[in-house]
Formats: sequence, structure tokens, C-alpha cells
Amino acid sequence: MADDDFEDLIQTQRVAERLAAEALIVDVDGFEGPLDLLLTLSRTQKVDLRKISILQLAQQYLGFVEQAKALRIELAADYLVMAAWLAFLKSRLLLPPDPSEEGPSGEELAAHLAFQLERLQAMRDVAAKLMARDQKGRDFFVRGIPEDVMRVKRVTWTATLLDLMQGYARIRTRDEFRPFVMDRDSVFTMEQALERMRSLIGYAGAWTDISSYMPEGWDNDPVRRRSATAATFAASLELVKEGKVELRQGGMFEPIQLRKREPRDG
Amino acid sequence: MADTGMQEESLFEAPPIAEQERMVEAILFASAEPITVRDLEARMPHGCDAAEALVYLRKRYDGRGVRVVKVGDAWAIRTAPDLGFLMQKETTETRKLSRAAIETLAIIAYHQPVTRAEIEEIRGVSVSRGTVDQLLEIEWIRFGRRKMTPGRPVTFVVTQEFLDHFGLETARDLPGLKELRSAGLLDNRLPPGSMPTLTEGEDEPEATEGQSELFED
Amino acid sequence: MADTGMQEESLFEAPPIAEQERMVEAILFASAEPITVRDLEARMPHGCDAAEALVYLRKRYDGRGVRVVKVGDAWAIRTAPDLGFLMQKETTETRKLSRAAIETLAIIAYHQPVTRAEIEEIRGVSVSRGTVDQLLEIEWIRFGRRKMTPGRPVTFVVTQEFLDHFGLETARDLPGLKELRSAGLLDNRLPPGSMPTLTEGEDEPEATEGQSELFED
Repeated sequence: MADDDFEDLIQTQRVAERLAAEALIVDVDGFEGPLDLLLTLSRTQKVDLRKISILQLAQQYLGFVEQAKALRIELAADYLVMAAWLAFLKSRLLLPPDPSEEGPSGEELAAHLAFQLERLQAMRDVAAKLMARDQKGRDFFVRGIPEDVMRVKRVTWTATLLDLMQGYARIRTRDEFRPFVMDRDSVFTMEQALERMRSLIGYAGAWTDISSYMPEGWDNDPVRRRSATAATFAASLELVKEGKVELRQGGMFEPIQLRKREPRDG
Repeated sequence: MADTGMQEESLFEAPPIAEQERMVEAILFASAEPITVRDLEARMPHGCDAAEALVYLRKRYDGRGVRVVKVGDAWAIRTAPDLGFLMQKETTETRKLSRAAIETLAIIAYHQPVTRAEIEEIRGVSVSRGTVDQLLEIEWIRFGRRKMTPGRPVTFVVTQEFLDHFGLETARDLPGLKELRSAGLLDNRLPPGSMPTLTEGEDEPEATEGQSELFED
Repeated sequence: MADTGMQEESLFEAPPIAEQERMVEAILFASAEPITVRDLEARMPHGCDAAEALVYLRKRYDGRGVRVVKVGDAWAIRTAPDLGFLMQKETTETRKLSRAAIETLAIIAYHQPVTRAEIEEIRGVSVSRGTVDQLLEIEWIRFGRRKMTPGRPVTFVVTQEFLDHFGLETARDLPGLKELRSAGLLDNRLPPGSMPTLTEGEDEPEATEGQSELFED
């Protein structure tokens, strides 16, 4: 009978344990880490967080972890780290201070933990206050028909005085090159005139105006005409020097005439 | 009991017209589309007169930066038409003038008043309409008097805007070719002998009617 | 010539302040987003004082259905919060934030600029990437400057959108901020000696540099 009773008891305990274990798993999952768990546990003290007994809190936490272990609940590593640290803190708080020991005192450590709990609680409080504020799209609203801002791209053109002068200089420099090249174009050289006349003087038995030796197509443009006239005249002089032709002029500004020079005897 | 009765009654009493005006204002502002008087009233507390509130609201916005306007049989808030220009965002980009434009501008500055044909003769290439239009648009050149030559072609002259931009008092302040050369701006590759000597006079734009018009001050 | 000069001058003269007020009104009404004084002035004629115009405009809308509100260094028009009940149609379904996200947001708002490690230190748990991503995505937080501490970790700060959403002029107006500060709860108090090291955060994402902190002044 006693055995039966005992077995019943065990049975009952097992059921209770199982239920407790399930509840704890749920609870542990519901906590956001050891600090959250500590904060929840601290509420059972029903005092201002500033007056909380850290020693009592450490005991509560360690009790919780022990219970979880007994129920073979797997606790995340950080819960166990916190448990180890709280056990250390508890010993520091209980034992008289050892002057040879380095590091912060138990009171300092406890004070910081209290600060952490208070700070976390404060953050939760202001988070709630923040979310309770009037919110955009819920309590106040933006313009329903916003107008698009048309983007107008405007180009400002710029140039410096230097650009301007360089531009002008560029044109004028090109102008200076062009006459130089074009002069050659409209220049009838003496060599060209000589060549032309040498091929023609064979027929110049009678006096003829040297203007008739002007190359064709050079009399329309005054520049070209001047050049051709000068070249033809210079070529004539050259031919006289060579003894190939004779020149004569009736008077000032009279036409200059040319004829082939017959080789003289003696 | 009496209190509750009063409260209940006041719940069905329309808010004061000033409050109704605020409501219409907020709804018109936040609504994504124009909204009819009927729809306004459907959203406002029982007994409101949106049409009356609109009269007040319209008056309130009279002459303001935005107006309460009727769109079909609905109402909306819109920008005042004279402020439409504010709904444009201008971005300014500064670009260097093209070489063709600079050269054309330089010729006009040095030879004004100058016809298009003259510009083309000096540049040795035809001047595109776009280039002249661009310079006119920037307001660095403008039309001068017509030339008293056959066809009476229009001339171009530079503007005050041009002088301001380039920091010149008059177009005559533009340096002459000699100065350009001594400043090293002219290419000196040519053998000195083959270069036609430029005199100060050559660089000066010819004085004509159009020019005196520009330069008189 | 003289006329043109006069016209040009008047173009650079700022319009009367009443007109500037209208302009600010029109621009703010047209935009759903807050606009800075600088942007206002960029859109207004040369020489305008948008800040002064805003003082008048703000007063004008005092007690009306819509209000001129300051959001950081920008301005916006919003409906009066007491009329929110009229706007069921416009109500936007805000994404439900997790408790972790709300707490993280509050920690960033009150401790900014704050590193992930600091957030974790305050909450006592590691911050999941998803939480931060969600807050970044709704543009309530952004990366701040890197901390000048070993590893130069990135920091988080709240955005103008956050201020706009919660109707705050500046982060200094956060509810209870003063009390928290005077209670020393915003101090970055280091744990004395050997505290259990909290889970290290994942690799910090890269931050853009040169962002100003909201609490800097």
C-alpha cells in the first residue's frame, strides 16, 4: 500500500513536472534573454526598481535556472552565463569583502545590474509612449493630391574672354595662312611664263604685244592678271638677256612689243 | 440621468460651423481625389452642413497660395494659378559654348555690325542657324540695323549682356590682333616676312550706322 | 537701355513677405514630403526669406484643420491630429512592428547615434538582422557616422521620416527624453569589471560616412 502510495506520488509528480516543464519552455521562449527574465522576476519584488534587492533577484534567477535544469529544460547558453555570473555576484554580496581581491566590489556589480534593469524598463516605457503618439497615416495625414514638381533643366552657357579672343585669333590666323597658300594659286611664276613663251616665240617673227603671251584665264581676276603680267614681262626681259627676243616700246605707257631675234651675222 | 440625456443629445448636435470648416479643410487636404458635398457630409458628424462650411473655407482661402476649387460637382484644394511657376524645380547646368559659337560670337564682337554672309566669309564655313539662335537666346547678340547694301541684309551686334559677361565696357575694349599676338594668343608659326602686316586700323570694326547705334553712350 | 536695367533690378528684388507667405503655402500644400527652408528658397524668387514667411504661415494655420509642422530642418502641412477620425478612408495600414523592433527603435531614437553592440547591451539580447532591416526599410532609421572606437562600428540614427511619422519637430522632442537624461539612464555606463559578454553582433554593414547625428548641436 505504502509502495502504491509512493508510486502514485511519483506519478503525480511526473505529471506536475511535465506540466511545469511545458510551461517553462513556453516561458523561456517568451523571454527576450536573461535581462528580460531578470526584469520580469524583479517585478515579483513589487518595489521600485531603484530599491530592488539584487541579492534576492539573483537567488530568484538561480532558483529558476535550477528548476529548469531539474526539469531537463535546455537553457540557452546566455541564460547559463548569466546564472554563473549571478552566483558569483551573490557570493560577493554575501561574503565580507576580501581586501586582497582585485576588481569591482559586489555592490558595484549589483548597482550596474540594477542600472541595466532600470534602463531596459525605461526604454520599454518610452517605446510605449512613442507608439502612443499621434502617427502619420493614422492620426494625422499628408496631402492627398501632392503635386509633382516639374523638373526644368536650364542650361547656362558660358565662355570666357580668353575663349573669345582665342576663337578670334584662330580665325584670323587661318586667314593669314589662306592668302599665303592662295597667293601661290594666283601667282604666275616667271618660270611658268618662260616655259610658256619659249614654246611660243618661235612664231613671233613680227612685233607683237607681249600681252598676247599672257596665259589663258588669268585676265579675269585682277590679282591673277597682275601676277601673270609681271611674270610675262620678267620672262620677256629674261629672254632678251638670253638674246632670244627683242623688245620695243613706242613711248610711256605704250604697249610693249616683242619679236623673235634673228641671229645676227658678224 | 439628466446629464446622460444631455450628453446623448449633444452627440447628435452638429459641431459649430468653425469646427465644420476645419473638418472640411482637413478632409479636402488629405483626400486623394476631389470630394463631393455628399461625401464630405458622410464623413463628418451627423447634422453638419458641408456646403456652408465650404463657403467659409473658400472665403478663407481667397487670395491665398492655394484655393478651394470646384471640380465637376466635387471640391479640391489646388495651387493658386499665379503660383504655378513654383511647381517647377529648375536645375541649372553650366556648359561651355561650342567652338563654332565662340568663333561666330568673336567675329560679331570684332566686326559688328556684321551680316551672316560676312561672318561666313570670315569663318570660311557656313554659319548654322542653331549657332546664331543660341547666341541670340543667351542674349549675347542681337539684330542690328539692316545694311544699306543690296538685299538689305540684317546685321548682328553684341549686347550689353555680352559686355557685362565678358567684363567689357565697350566692344572697342576687345584687344586687337597685335595685342592678341603679343599675348601669345596668335599662332606665330608663320615666317614673319610672309605675313601681311596688320595695322591697328584693320582690327577695328568699321564704323557704320549700326555700330554708332551700339556704341553710343 | 535704362528701362531694361530697371526691369532687371526689380527681378532681383524679393517679393513682399505676404507674397512669400503665399508661395511657401503653395509649395508646402503641394508636397506630401517635408521641405527644407533651403529647398523652399531654391524654388522661390531670388532674395526670399522662407524662414520668415514660415513664421507668418505657421501662425495663420494655428487652430485650423491643417497645421504647418516642423520636421527636423524641414516643414510640412499635416492635418490636425484631433480630426484623424474623419480620415478613415486615408488611414494607411502600418506594418505591425514586433516588440523587439519597437524596443530597438526606441533605443536608437533615445541613444542615437548608437551601435548595434550598444543596442544589444541595453536589450540584453542580440539584435536580429531582420529587426534592423525592417526599421531601415520603413526608413525610420538610417546609418549614422562610424563610432571612433576600435573597429569603427557603424551607428544607427533615426530619420526625418521617423520624426514626420511621430509628429516630432526634432529628436530632442522625444517623450520623456529629459527625464531619462537627468536620471542618467541615457549614459553610456560601462559595466564595472567582468560582466558577462553579450553576444557579439553579426558583421556590421557598411555605413555611408559623413552623416550628421540628430543629437549633435
